Amino acid sequence: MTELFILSALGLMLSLFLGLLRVLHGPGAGDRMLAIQLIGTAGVGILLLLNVLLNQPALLDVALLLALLAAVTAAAFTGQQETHHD
Amino acid sequence: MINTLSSILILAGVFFYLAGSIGLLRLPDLYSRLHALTKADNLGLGLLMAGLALHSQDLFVMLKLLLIWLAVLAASATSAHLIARQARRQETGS
Amino acid sequence: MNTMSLLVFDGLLLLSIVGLAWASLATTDIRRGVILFIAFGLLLAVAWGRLLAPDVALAEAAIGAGLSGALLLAAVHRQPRPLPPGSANDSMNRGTAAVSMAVRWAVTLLSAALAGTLAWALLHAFSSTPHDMLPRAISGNLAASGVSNPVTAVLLNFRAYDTLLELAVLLTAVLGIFSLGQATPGYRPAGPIFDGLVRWLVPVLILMAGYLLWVGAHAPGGAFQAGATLAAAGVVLRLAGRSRIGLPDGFMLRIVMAAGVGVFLLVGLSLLLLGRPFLAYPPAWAGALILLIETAAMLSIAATLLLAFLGGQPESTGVKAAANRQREELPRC
Amino acid sequence: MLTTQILYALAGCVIMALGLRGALLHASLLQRIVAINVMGAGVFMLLIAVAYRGPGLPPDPVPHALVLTGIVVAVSATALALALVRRLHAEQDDD
Repeated sequence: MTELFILSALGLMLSLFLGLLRVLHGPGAGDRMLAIQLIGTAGVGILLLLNVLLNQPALLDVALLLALLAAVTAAAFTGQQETHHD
Repeated sequence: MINTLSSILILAGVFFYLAGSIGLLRLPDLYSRLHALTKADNLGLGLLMAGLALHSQDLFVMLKLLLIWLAVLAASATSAHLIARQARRQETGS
Repeated sequence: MNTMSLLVFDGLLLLSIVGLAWASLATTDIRRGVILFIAFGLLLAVAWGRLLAPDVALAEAAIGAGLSGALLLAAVHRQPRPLPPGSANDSMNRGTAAVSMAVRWAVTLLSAALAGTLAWALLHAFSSTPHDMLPRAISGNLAASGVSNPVTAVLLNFRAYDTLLELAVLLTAVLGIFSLGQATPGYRPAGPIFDGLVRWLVPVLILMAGYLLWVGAHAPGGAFQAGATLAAAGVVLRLAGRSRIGLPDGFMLRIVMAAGVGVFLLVGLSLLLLGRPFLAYPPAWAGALILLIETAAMLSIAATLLLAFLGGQPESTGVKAAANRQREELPRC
Repeated sequence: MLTTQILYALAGCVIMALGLRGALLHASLLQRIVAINVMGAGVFMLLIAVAYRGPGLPPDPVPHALVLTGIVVAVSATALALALVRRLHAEQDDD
């Protein structure tokens, strides 16, 4: 089983790496943000595998926190602040 | 038996992840990428979760995994919507 | 096979992290730089998990994903539209032409030399006998600390002085931000889809903060992670365009801001009165005292981080008088 | 000597140097702030790598505590710096 987990983590890392290429290339900011979304989901998956692999149950909490906050970046990216006094 | 099933689920999950990122790289425009990606990574994470839940056989862990998956589903649907709306807005130039 | 695959994993992770650090600084398009920096933060959380530092990974996840990204993106939006590269009269880029090629090379060499020296010193330290005096002292005294999570024991007991001063630093930073003017304007109300997410996300984040505070005594978690999570809940509310984001008004806000430092000091001084050294808890009470301090610290940290995200004094009752006074002094702010 | 520890520590040094170079060379204040954060992350990685003692052993908690508070302080300092930049722009607009 251990081998399977390591190989899967490696597979997800590869997926994350491919997503990074899209972050670097863009071309638009929307494409970059979309790729950030993929990186976040892949990061969650990697943390879940590391949680079993390294026997660190707390990494489940880290994955949960990342999952809960996954939409914050997109919201901050698209959200518009009111323009008043200046 | 359970180990085999869990391994198959995990590997299938990894496959969908990879398919999603290849789609992200190869597909021609933002909207088709959006479509492919949200499906692929949600399915990938879902299968991975199912495999890990089977492997753990701990009810508390399973519940946490389920919560993580639901959170990612909701977040990715919301972000995809926000990003698409923003892109559309910029195209129409308003 | 296993070690080899794990090595490849580490290599790929580090390549991505270093590559992102480079790429986020190599560009002059600040928006691109900030997005790359956010990806960098996500990968750091994975790296901390890989290096068996889940306490740090929790803080990185809450702050990297919830706070600093939103903070920087808001600053980018406020930025005047980027001028095409090469235009010199942009006030932000006024220095570009002045930095000559020679200076560039000198700075690059200097940075490389510094990194090289540091790396050399580290390799030297790693190859000598491992230093495990401190970790051993900690695990030896953990039973008397009142908690079983060693990181919490260090933060709230063995090095409680540091944490007290840390909280004072946070308070000072927010007072500095307050002195610079009013909060940035709020966000426009979000559409129904994001609003629907916010409706259940905020309660779940608050629960999560409570869980992290409680679990911190015996597993990764604690006041810093809980406070950052609570602050992230406020950030979510603000991004959704809500006018009330969970911060109390006026005087109450000041109390919450100072609660962490205040309770910490009160506990320390009470111990002095009882004839013990400052912040040296009696072992039987340590667990309860730590939880008390951590609860106050969590609230203070959450309020401070949220105020930091606001970027100035909130326009609420009580504080408003001070804000008005300031507006009179600074007519255009 | 642990390969993992060395790898991450060296990466920390490189990240720190990249951040330092960016902080010194960038003309844009916002990018300098990002650069200082990158530099901090390099130092954090160095500390966490030093704390790592192999897969079977619990890591040293002291650097972890340092980094944990460091992350929170770094984000507050970033917010203070951003507020300063905003004020600076407001003053420049007044001129």
